[in-house]
Amino acid sequence: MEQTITDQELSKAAGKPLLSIEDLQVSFHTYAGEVHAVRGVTYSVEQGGSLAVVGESGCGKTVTVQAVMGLTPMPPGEIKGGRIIFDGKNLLTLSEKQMQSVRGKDIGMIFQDPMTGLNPTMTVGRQIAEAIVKHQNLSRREATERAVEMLSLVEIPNPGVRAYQYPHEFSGGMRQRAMIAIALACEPLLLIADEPTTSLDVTIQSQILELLQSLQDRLGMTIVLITHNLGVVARLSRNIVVMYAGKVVESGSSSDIFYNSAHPYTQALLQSVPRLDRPSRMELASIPGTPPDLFQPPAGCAFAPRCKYAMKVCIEHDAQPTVVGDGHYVSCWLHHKANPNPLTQKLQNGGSYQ
Amino acid sequence: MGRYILRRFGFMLISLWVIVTVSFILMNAVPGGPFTSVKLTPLVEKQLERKYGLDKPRWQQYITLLKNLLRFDLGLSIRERGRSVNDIIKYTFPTSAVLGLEALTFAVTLGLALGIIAALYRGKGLDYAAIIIAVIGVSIPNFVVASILQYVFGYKLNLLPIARWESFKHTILPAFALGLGTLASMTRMMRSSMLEVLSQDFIRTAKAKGLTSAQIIWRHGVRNAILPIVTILGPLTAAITTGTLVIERMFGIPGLGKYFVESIYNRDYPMIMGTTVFYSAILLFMTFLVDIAYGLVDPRIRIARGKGD
Amino acid sequence: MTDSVALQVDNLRKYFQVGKRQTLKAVDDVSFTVNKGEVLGIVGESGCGKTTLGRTVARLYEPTSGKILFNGKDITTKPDAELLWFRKKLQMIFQDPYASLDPRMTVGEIIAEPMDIHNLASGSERHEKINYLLSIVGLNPEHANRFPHEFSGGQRQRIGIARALAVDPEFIIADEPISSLDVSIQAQIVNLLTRLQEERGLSFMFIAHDLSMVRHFSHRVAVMYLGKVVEIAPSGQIHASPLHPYTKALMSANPIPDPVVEGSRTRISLPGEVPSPINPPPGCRFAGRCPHAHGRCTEEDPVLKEVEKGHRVSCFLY
Amino acid sequence: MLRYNPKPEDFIPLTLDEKESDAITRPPIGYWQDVWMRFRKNKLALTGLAILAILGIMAITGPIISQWDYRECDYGHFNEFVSSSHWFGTDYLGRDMFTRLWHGTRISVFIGVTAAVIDLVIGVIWGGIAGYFGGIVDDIMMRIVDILYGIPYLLVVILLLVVMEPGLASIIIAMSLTGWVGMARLVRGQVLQLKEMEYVLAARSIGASPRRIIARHLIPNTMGVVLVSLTSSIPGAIFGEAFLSFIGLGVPMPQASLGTLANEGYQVLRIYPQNMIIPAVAMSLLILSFNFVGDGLRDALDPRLRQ
Amino acid sequence: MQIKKTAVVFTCVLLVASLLAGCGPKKQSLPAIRFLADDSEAAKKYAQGLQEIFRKNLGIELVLENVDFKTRLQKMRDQDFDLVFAGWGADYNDPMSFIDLWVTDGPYNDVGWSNEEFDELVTLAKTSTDQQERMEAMAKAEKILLDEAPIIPVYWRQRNFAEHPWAKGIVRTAFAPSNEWKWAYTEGRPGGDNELNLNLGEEPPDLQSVTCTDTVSIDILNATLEGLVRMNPDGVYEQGSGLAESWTVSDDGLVYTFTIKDGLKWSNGEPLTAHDFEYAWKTVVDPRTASQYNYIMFFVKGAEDVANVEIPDEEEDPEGYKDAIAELQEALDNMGVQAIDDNHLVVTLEAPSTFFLSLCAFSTYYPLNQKAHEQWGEGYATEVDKMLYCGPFVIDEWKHGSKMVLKKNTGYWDADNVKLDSIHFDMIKDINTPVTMYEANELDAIGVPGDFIPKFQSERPDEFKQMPEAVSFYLECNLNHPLLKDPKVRQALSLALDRQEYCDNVLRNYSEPAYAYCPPSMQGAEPGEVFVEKYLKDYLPITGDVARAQKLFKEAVEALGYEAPEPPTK
Repeated sequence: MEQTITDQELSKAAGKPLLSIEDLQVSFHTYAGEVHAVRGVTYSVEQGGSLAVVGESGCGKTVTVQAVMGLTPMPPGEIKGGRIIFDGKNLLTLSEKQMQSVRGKDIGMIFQDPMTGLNPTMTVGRQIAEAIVKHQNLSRREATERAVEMLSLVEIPNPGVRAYQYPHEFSGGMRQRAMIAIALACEPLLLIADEPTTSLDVTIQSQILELLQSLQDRLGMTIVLITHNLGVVARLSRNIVVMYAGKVVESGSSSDIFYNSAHPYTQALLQSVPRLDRPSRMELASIPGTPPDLFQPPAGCAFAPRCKYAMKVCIEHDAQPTVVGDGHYVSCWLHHKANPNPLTQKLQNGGSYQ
Repeated sequence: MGRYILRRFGFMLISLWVIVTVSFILMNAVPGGPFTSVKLTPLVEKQLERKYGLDKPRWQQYITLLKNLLRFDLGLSIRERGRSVNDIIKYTFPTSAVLGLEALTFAVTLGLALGIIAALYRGKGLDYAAIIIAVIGVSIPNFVVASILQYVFGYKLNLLPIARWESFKHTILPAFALGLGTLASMTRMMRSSMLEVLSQDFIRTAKAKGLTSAQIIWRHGVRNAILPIVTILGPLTAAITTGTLVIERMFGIPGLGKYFVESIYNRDYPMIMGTTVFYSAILLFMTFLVDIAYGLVDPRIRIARGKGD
Repeated sequence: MTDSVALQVDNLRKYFQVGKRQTLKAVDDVSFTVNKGEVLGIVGESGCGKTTLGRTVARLYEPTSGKILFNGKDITTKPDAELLWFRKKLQMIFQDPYASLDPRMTVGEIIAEPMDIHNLASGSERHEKINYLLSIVGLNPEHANRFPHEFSGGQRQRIGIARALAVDPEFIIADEPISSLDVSIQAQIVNLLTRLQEERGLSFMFIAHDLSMVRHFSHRVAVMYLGKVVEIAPSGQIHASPLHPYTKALMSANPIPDPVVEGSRTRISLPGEVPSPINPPPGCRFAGRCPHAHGRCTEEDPVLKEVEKGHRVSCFLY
Repeated sequence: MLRYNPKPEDFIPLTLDEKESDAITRPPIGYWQDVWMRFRKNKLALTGLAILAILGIMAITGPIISQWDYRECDYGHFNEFVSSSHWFGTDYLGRDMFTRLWHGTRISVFIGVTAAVIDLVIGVIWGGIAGYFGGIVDDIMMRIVDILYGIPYLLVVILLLVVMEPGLASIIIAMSLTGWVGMARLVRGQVLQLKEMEYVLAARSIGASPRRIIARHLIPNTMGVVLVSLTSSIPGAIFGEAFLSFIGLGVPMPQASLGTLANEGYQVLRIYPQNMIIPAVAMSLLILSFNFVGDGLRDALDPRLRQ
Repeated sequence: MQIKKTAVVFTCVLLVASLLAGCGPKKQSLPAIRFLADDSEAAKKYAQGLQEIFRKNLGIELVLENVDFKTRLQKMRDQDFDLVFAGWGADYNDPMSFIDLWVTDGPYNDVGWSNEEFDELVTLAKTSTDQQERMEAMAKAEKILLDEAPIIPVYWRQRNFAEHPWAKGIVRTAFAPSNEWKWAYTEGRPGGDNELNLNLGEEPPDLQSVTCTDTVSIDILNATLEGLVRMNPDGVYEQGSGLAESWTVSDDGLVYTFTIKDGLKWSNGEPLTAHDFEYAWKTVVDPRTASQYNYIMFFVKGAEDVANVEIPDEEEDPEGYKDAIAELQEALDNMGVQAIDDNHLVVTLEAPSTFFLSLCAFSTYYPLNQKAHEQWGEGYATEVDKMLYCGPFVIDEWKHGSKMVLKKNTGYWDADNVKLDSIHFDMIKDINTPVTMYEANELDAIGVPGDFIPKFQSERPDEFKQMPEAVSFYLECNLNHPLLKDPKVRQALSLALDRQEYCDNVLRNYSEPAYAYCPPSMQGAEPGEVFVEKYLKDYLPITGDVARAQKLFKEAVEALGYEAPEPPTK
């Protein structure tokens, strides 16, 4: 039996998907040439599920979800291939007008920087109401009332007053709450949170994560969380996709990834985080070097130059997704059936410490 | 706010004083005087100087000037006998202002529209078209534009009056000629401002809400993009409404503009002073107004926040 | 005071005047020492004054009051011209790897600049030193002719470190050197700093908002809140027995990449956000968000007092 | 999807040298090279540069290749249309317009560039000092700038031109006297911003003197913005000179600038339109291309567009 | 890097090139001659034409300085020039209006020239009552002037204008007022008959007759006021042509007695009497009026004495002021103008004058209503309703700086002969706009700017006309200049200037080459006689003789110790 699998199988494997991305390829045209930002990404998330996409900056995780939302700046961006199936429709084939009724209504999105993500010259209430007026056919007044409700839903104190204030009168954490309120204003089926806590302080991050968690519990929403912070992922998500250099290198459930990770990159990532519950000043498992420049993507595995297990084949040929467990896939030659020295070292990360 | 306004007024007064002083010194350094003419006997010259107080020592003239300015008395024009500078400004400024405001309205509305279009179609044909219109607008001297307009619309097509200042029809060509340069710079500024705003994060937020491009541009783009342009509106309004020599001369418009230049040639000291003070005061006041207005338009200015860590 | 103390800061204050009547108390009465070869971590959320503290200690800002002794010498009010020796001994590493390197200079020029200023090397010696420094931080000598924008964030930060090492300093103030880097790169940089610190016996002030990184790298940790140090303790203790409610909250907010641990933790959630450091209210700065606040906290300012050996905290609970 | 079936020898671990984990694959690009690459992408800007080059070459060679001197009157050939002996026709006094046009271009560009450069030098120094030292120095210097800004520019220029002996130098001085204000504001703003950049702090922290910081870090980094401003203030100065020509304060006769030529042509616009159109087109092209180049540079220097 | 380099190289090359161009070839040996001229577009062209002619013919480079009008006058006053291009227009129709400028220490003698014989001849011409003798003296004086050449006549100006065929009867004269509209009428005008659209060019600066000096204002005053006499369309001053019905002259030619017409009224209905003339004339010379044209009144006996009374500041010197006022009053009382009753005005002259009647038609001699003048004070004649009219027209509408509309004055004594109902004036200073408006029939007549002459000649030959003006243009030489101090150098300059060539090739506006100083519109002993033709005919007309000029110049310059420049060969 062939161990590797097709994209369709890969994306449908996770049950009934609400969103499935198949072999998405996105490039950016710069004066220096074409930057292959996303090089055949495939993942999916089922209805009511929560998926985290983890990876370092520039790995294409944001570009992927921007393509889902139809927010890829074109030019210089170009979607070179693949499909994005959401709720049975291929979003890439929709017209701009059809996309407008998907955005905000069926899919909501939160962005990284709440400081710049809100229009400075419009009251927060209006910015929330705008989406409601657009998608739910309510009057301005009803929409404003709804906006106040949304503000109270995201636990902003005094929402009736706050709705009439401008973003600069909000603190960072409150702005991110307001952003969440905007994203949730029309009760979307899917919420994409693109690094929602990266620019916030830890105590505020904790508040926002708590809010997201409770919202998910209460509303039963599907969430795609984009982050580079493994701690955040550990707290929020049931499924995890690890991306590197425009590709998915490993995907699986939270416990697959945290306790059973198969890709050397995932392993290194987990080990490189110092933990308050571990002794200090011991050498962290760092990854040498820097991620490749996607201006000239490597022929083989993009991680190979930094991988301590790199083999000859890794430089020349890219690995295909391989099943290593139930719903747990990894793209690494180490796990190829022909590898005479399979990776035996299991990373003991979460469960077995101390 | 009250203190702020008071401080600004104080500064405006100091500025005006400096401007008056500089102009006074320069004006007196210019060779010849108001009565220098081909046929003038020394005796009459002396009498004329006495009449306008120019026989006094310079410092006395300067003190008198300041005193009169404090009473808003700009004195009598020497060139136009018997008319006070106050009267001339009162009479000519409204004309210049009407023409200027018309030109400004036309330039700002059309300029902003072109700028927005250019920004939206960045790198496409429409963008190039708008840029080219804009750059041509700032590249052709307005006397060229004006004479072409006169020839084509006035003489050849006989659609609009060639010159004179009587009805609205008479204002169209001069307003267009006057506004073209402003239109062009408005277009360019709006384009770059719009591009800047369109690259901001909150535009992406708006897109993610599912708003149409038109809604994004109007509600989120234009309002923010206009902000930096508001700041130059002050000086611009001051400049364009106090008249322009070239257009007024070509269309025979009784505006204030020609006095700015001609008073110097006539050595009409009170008029030089009057136009300078008037123009500077308007400029300072407009800048002040715009600063106040800016605060109203941009909610961020209302609360100044300290920068911490 | 002993020879082993590299840096001593007494009652340091740095206020900024904002507007007519408002004072931003960025650093307010902070005292600590850093021993030779010791790493002192400064941790706190944005706006707590940690960056200002670092820059004031490095004499990039004029202190409002207080005293800074470096190697026993008072440098608090010395003019720039008399500080050249100090600038050679103390170096800084900055937060933003994109903003801290002059975009118009090549990497070689950037690294050589401190050597040029302090007349340390010239000609081929200078060239060799550049190559040596690049190799220390894991970069190629051929990178010397490239411009900063061609490098990734981690590489840039390594260039920044190379620049700091160019004058063989004794003391380094690292101001959030890793906060804008990716996780794997953070580890790289921290490993590099740890290695350098151990090899060269450097003293460090390591400023960051990530408590786990600070704790990992530092011997002692000072926790700052709104311009004040609220707790200072050896890094082991700060984890094992944090005292100040704020430290506790900070610890609990720090997510751990382990779903099981995360799922079973009880978290102390702080209400609200860090208030503005402009004209702060009297009393304990943390009182507004503190779950244990009582009447006294809003009236009186707690002082930093030693609760255990080497563990000081400023809170009325102790 | 093509799949590769690895052979056993593929699974040999690599040595460290084979990995090159820190390799930079892009070719090395200097700052200005990078700017140039992006500038090159802008067709309008390239066109502008090309036109500027052509005008520049013509301004230098035009008067040389012509058989006429710029002030030589060819009696009997007045206000002539283009002909084989006068390629661009003649003016009122029978002078060769081809020669005068390029002579005028030379003078106009000279005035434009010199005035802009003077503005730049004063502006950079003034704005740089105000911005770098800040505090009361900045306050006083910027108040002076504000006051100058309130002075009616035209009035001062005309007054000065009447006071001073007529000549190129007077025109340039008069125009620069208030012209540098904008540049000073711009540079000050830049310096204020740059001063807080970490690399400036870094330079201070390694003991760099203020002189070194200003010369090595601040000024080179303001150059981009300054250059853009320069390319837009050159057309401003050329235009200013043209306006002065219109009110009779242009370059001394029999020299010509594009402004005086256009103004002379304007007098006969209705009869000999070529006499105005040719210099007006040359002036428009000149200003147009400076503007295009300026816009192109602005885009090319925009850090947000960098990769 | 490339772009930076390109920019730097480009700039440097331009800088160097421009500097080189600015230097040009220069003769170091010869002292520079600065050539001062006006800065109007026309003046610039004309000056460059001269500059080029001297460069071509003598090889000297005049350093041209185009300055504004008042600066030029000031520089002339300060003798801050080497060579200046100046012009003079006659105040009255007598060669003396030109000749007496150049007497030793005369107020307009900017060149510092002094010649005893010349001075004597001028004095003779001023005091003699014999016209023949006067003319001969002046002719002799002019010959001295031309020989010594402190000034070098260049051209006599012509006036070029165009009028549509329907515009008739506009009288144009060589002296102010230059336009007379009283007899104008129209036939078949497209916009309707009996009105005219004209361009005034600018706002009339001063419509108060006693102080007014500029031609624009004088033209308007001539239409709205009237003096004792008015020039007829054929150029003569007849009895009864103005407000005076008739006059008698005493035998010695010194006392004129004017009889004012009966029933004359100001536009406000007040009667117009001889007192209005007395008041006006005395106001003109009253120092407190500070009228620049007061010297035109100096032909009246005692007028100059009035004007010479120095009045100190009232506040600073109250005593002196009081004395001066008393002195002034006495002088005024003694002035030779007196209204003996409402209808009779007696005028006594300083010396007999052949042209006194023409002065009586001039605006400075117009009547002024004392009541109205005192009522409106400084504001007199600044608005339509702040002045009184007694001429063929009244001002109906006056939008300052924009337009002025004259309406026929129905109360005018000769209203029957005034055909026009209204004249509409624009005030457009631009050159091209009025031409376009003329072509669009929006203006009925315009002055034709020099550049437009060929166009009008070819397109509208019947509408284009010209006439001489009493204006002479000449070069003044600063006699302190190391070269120009030598009369030979000045003569060489004069000889090198081929005036015909200059008029044909540079001016091209029908101006006449000036073979003498006084323009031909100056009359001789009798009306119709041309002074220049009659009295200077035997004198060799000065004209271009380049070869002689070069020789003379070379000799003179070398004698002064300088190296003579080589004229360009091409």
